[in-house]
Amino acid sequence: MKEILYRDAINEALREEMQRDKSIIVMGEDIKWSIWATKGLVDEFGEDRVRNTPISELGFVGAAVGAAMTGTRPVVEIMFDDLLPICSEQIVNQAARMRYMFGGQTKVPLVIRVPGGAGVSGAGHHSESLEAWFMHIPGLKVVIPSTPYDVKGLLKTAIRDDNPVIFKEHKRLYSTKGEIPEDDYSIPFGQADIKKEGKDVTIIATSYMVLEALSVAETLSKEGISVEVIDPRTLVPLDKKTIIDSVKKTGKVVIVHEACKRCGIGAEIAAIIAEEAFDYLDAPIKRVARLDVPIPFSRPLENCLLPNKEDIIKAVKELLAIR
Amino acid sequence: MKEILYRDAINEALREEMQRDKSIIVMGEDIKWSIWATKGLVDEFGEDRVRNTPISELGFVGAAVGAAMTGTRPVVEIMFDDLLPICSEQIVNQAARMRYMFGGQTKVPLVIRVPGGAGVSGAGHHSESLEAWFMHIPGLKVVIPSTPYDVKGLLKTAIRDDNPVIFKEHKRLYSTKGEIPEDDYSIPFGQADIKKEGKDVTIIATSYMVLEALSVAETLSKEGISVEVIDPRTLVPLDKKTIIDSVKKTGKVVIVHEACKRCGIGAEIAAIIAEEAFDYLDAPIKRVARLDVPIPFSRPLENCLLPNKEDIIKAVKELLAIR
Amino acid sequence: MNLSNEKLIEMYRKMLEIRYFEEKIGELFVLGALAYARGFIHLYVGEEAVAVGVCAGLRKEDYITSTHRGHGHCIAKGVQLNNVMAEILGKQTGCCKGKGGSMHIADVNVGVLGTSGIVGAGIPLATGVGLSIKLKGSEQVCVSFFGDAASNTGAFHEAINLAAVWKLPVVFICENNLYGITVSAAESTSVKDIADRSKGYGIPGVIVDGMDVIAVYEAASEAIKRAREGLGPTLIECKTYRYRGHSVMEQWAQAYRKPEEVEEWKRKDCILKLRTKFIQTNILEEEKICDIEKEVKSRVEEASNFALQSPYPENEEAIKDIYAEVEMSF
Amino acid sequence: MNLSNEKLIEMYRKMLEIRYFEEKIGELFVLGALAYARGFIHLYVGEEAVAVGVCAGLRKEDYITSTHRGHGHCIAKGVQLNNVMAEILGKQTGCCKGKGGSMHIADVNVGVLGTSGIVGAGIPLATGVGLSIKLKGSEQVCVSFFGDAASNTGAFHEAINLAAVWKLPVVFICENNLYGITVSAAESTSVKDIADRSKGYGIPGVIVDGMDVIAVYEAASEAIKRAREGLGPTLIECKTYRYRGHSVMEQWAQAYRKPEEVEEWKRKDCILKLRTKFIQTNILEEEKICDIEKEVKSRVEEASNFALQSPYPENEEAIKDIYAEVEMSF
Ligand SMILES: Cc1ncc(C[n+]2csc(CCOP(=O)(O)OP(=O)(O)O)c2C)c(N)n1
Ligand SMILES: Cc1ncc(C[n+]2csc(CCOP(=O)(O)OP(=O)(O)O)c2C)c(N)n1
Ligand SMILES: [Mg+2]
Ligand SMILES: [Mg+2]
Repeated sequence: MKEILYRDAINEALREEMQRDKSIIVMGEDIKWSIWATKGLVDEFGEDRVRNTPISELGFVGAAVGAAMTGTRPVVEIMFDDLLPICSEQIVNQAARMRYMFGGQTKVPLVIRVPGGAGVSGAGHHSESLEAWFMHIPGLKVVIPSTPYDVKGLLKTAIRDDNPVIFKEHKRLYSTKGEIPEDDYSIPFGQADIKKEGKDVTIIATSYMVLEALSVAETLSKEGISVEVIDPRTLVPLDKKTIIDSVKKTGKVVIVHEACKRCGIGAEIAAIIAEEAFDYLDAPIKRVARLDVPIPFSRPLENCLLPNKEDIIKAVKELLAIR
Repeated sequence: MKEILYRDAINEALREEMQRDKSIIVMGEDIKWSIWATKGLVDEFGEDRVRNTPISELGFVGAAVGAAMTGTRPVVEIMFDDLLPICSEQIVNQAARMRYMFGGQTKVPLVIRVPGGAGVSGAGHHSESLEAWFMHIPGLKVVIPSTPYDVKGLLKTAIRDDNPVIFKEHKRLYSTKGEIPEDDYSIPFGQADIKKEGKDVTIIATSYMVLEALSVAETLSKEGISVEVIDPRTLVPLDKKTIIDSVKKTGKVVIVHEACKRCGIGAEIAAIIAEEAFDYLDAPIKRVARLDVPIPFSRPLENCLLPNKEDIIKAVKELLAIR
Repeated sequence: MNLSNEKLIEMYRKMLEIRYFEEKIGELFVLGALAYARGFIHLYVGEEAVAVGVCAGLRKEDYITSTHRGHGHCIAKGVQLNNVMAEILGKQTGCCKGKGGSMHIADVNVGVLGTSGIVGAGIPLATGVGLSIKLKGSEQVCVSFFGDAASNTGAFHEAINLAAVWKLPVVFICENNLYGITVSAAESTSVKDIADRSKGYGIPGVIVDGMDVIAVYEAASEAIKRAREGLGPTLIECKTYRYRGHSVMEQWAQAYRKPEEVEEWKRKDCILKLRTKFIQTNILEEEKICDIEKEVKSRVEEASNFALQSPYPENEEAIKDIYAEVEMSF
Repeated sequence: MNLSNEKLIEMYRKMLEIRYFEEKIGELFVLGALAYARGFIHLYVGEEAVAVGVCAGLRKEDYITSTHRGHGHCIAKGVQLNNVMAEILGKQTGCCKGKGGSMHIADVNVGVLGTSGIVGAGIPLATGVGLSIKLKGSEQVCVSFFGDAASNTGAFHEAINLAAVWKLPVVFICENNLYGITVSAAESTSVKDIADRSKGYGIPGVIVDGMDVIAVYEAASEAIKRAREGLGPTLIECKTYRYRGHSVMEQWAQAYRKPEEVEEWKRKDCILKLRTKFIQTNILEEEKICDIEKEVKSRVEEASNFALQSPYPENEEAIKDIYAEVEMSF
């Protein structure tokens, strides 16, 4: 095992996969001289395989789809979630549906990496989390890793997958550290990770909120409250079994994500539980998420909107107070 | 009262509002010579106020936002939901957030009408229902009327509202008939309509599925099952109270919509109930929705994916079998 | 250019195939045999010279991306009539098993990467196909067909700029038939000749008579050659016209254009033009031409019968082909 | 053109205001006083002549839409330094109460409809503002500023086409500073002179030296006049350069461009150029110029103090201004 930054784990996955398979290319805005996830790739793989694009998200994502249909395996970077609406036409109408519409004739091995998220004073145009949109669209897979280990292993799987994958990174995770194996590994889609076992309450959290949930779990353990923290890691496919098994054990669920609450991915998870594990629930399902408000620039205001540890603790305690 | 087609009710609302307020304009692709909702408007209001646009959904929706910020009240038609991704950048990043980002300096009185939906052999690019996307975005209002009465009354309210409104019509509703008053009326946002009272099970349905739910309610009443059918009519703002009151009465809920199940608006409604009315539930919350699959062209296949009366009946009966 | 008589006759045959095929679809629609298809079918009648002239310059391994008005492109590029017809009728024997329909016909074996229900969407795809070709270093090219109204989409602009910057082997074919549904080019497009938009991308822009299959062939062939030689994309605008309504729904009512205008264009008919040339230059005598016409007509009839008699897909098809099997290569 | 000395001096003062203002922001960032702002602040240093030259031709009731690099546009159009500075610092006294920050500065009272975090997004907005003006029949115009890289967005294409077709009173000002972040125009933009893209829209395209405030003023004034007279939009490309990094985060490391290139452009500095002219043509003597410089410097210092001393907004602001009160007019 070795310690690595989240962003360097992405870089390693890209590098190792590009070494393995020549049909993989990387493209996006300002990726050539980037000092982040795509750092140094152009030096190793050259300008043909590491391409800066014009500011044409619809055009170059569309081009990536066309390339993916014809033997190339593009890994595209979209700088932040707020730009996804610009290219969503090609993602939704083309990449996601093409194989189906054409009766299985084509495949679209395309990864769209998006380092999104709030909490960086990005204000109204650089703070979004739109994974719910893409979870709603059949034909896509949606991945949302919270640790260096997960991000490397899942990015490898995403790149090897023959379907379009929305790969949600988080700006605030880029400088977090974690252990990964020295050797090659990958993580299958559809396997949630129990980040911490517990028996009183289940917290289901994604992305940066996994870190917050784990910190809450530690705080609460000192008060004798045993929290289980589950990170679904992939939203499509979703590992319902791990989630439901945990509900069976605890009977109490708090779902935490940074995206807006209304119609967020927490809604889907809550609905699944209310539909498929109703009998095991002994309290309402709580969601802790961003208030349904745009993100303001001023940090004190932004802090008011994003879910935080106190909100999570409050939700857990409310559940425990029941019965 | 008079009988009117859904599409003519839209036409009446547009016409009456345009007569009332000169700042209202209508724009979209092929609306001038349309024989549907915008029929004849150009003759009455002229080419300045009834504008055909180029095939530039991003550009003309953006222009509508700019116009709305500066004293015009545009009502834009987007031909079907599948085109919303093309202009979603301007809807999401600009129209929805502008007022907030600018500290309340601006308002964006903009209506985006979208005659969407499946069941018309529109295949993979002309069949979508994307209301969930817009319900996820703070700053928008989302309206989804199922009857001629509702569509006219709600469109008037939408046009008079000073905020951006996504107004979801349905192609299959265009030729349905219903009664409306002769006189001017409007329907406030945030008031669900109990389309049929009942006491055994609550069906919450939207758009075309309201008709299916009502038909199911009638069928089941013959078997002695009393179904309450609620149409939220506006998703943002959502009338939680009417929904929860019904849950208190029946304890059993089936949510029905035509959009994909995963992360659809049914997820949000289920999550709200599981969070705020948990104690009144005596069975799992069922969702009846489209399978998470793109829409195929061939009608027999399309029929396999869309929710229908049998699916709804099955869900109701499963709930009643419980306990 | 050296167009052999055989090639010319082949092009004539293709144009006829498309013409009769489209007329057949129109008939079937009226008869109600397309009951399931509603209005989302757009006929190519009148514009045959464009698809045929362009595709005559392509090889089997070359690619095209197409539009909502794409039957002609598919036929010209070599998709079997039977499978196109069956697809439009939503049958299991269609090239996409009936899942695509008229607006989503693909046949990757002959390089047809799909008709499309989203105007403009095929243009970026073509740019990406060009990228694959360039990366592979093969000699293929990709042609993207689109309408005049599509040239007002952001997709057009972004995709052509990208293809130009990366010097990709793509040929952009704008079929300027003067209207997007009921909206005239004058009402929606700020420039008279769409070929002029090439100046914004530093690539050649060519205007060609889209009613003349030979002219189209020549212009396209030159652009295709440029593309194969690594000299980058070309924008070709073909001035053409659709004889019928925008879709099968709108066969007769066309309040937005004058009957005289339609008649004027019909006098320039591409099939008539080539037919007259055949006779005047003794390439083919009238009788032979009639034979061809009869033969093609019966091929189309056959395709129609094939499609009508084919079964609808089984229900289980509805949930197949959503995801490709994951192909782990380690 | 008839540019009075007073006007010229006023333009000089505005350029200085912007220059000093931006340098102050750079300083505050280094000092950590912008701790909250992270990297999303883009300085206009070097490009002042564009904002000032254009806005000098506008009236108070005219509108502008701006970009991520928009402080200069706001100041040139007349937003108070204090409120711009406070907004960038996220303070309650900012023009958007701190909710917008550098990338969302608006002041509708002087026609500033917002800087923007989405490249290209302001261009369609400007077209729409032009539509409102045309419908009202007023004499206003709307200017849209955007960068060279923004000219590769679909928004650019769709918005200019629409403005051209509808002959709207909009002036499109492209600030070609040769780069979009680290990507050179050569790497991303298929045409050397972005003004050439005007040919795709049938509107005038003008290239102007963006380091010469007088040249910018003249070109812009003509386009503004055209717009006011109902003759439709113009595309003006200003050749300019940013002296600093793309954002405050990237002040020094600029691997993608050579120091000599930067130095060469600095020799053409717009402020220096006007200053030299003042002295050479006896419009203003050196001493007077120094007085102005001192005065502006202290104005900027004042703004900085104002912003630093202003409070952050109260928490309850976080949930205000989401929806406008519904104004039922019946
Ligand atoms: C992006 C998009 N906008 C609108 C439509 C609806 N629509 C279908 S065809 C069409 C007109 C297309 O005109 P053109 O590109 O000139 O092709 P033509 O039909 O004339 O061959 C429109 C507006 C669509 N399918 N896609
Ligand atoms: C649509 C969009 N894509 C990407 C970005 C990220 N981004 C911010 S500024 C910028 C470069 C803009 O270049 P240009 O338009 O030339 O303006 P300049 O910064 O040179 O003034 C990019 C890519 C963005 N904000 N919006
Ligand atoms: Mg056309
Ligand atoms: Mg630039």
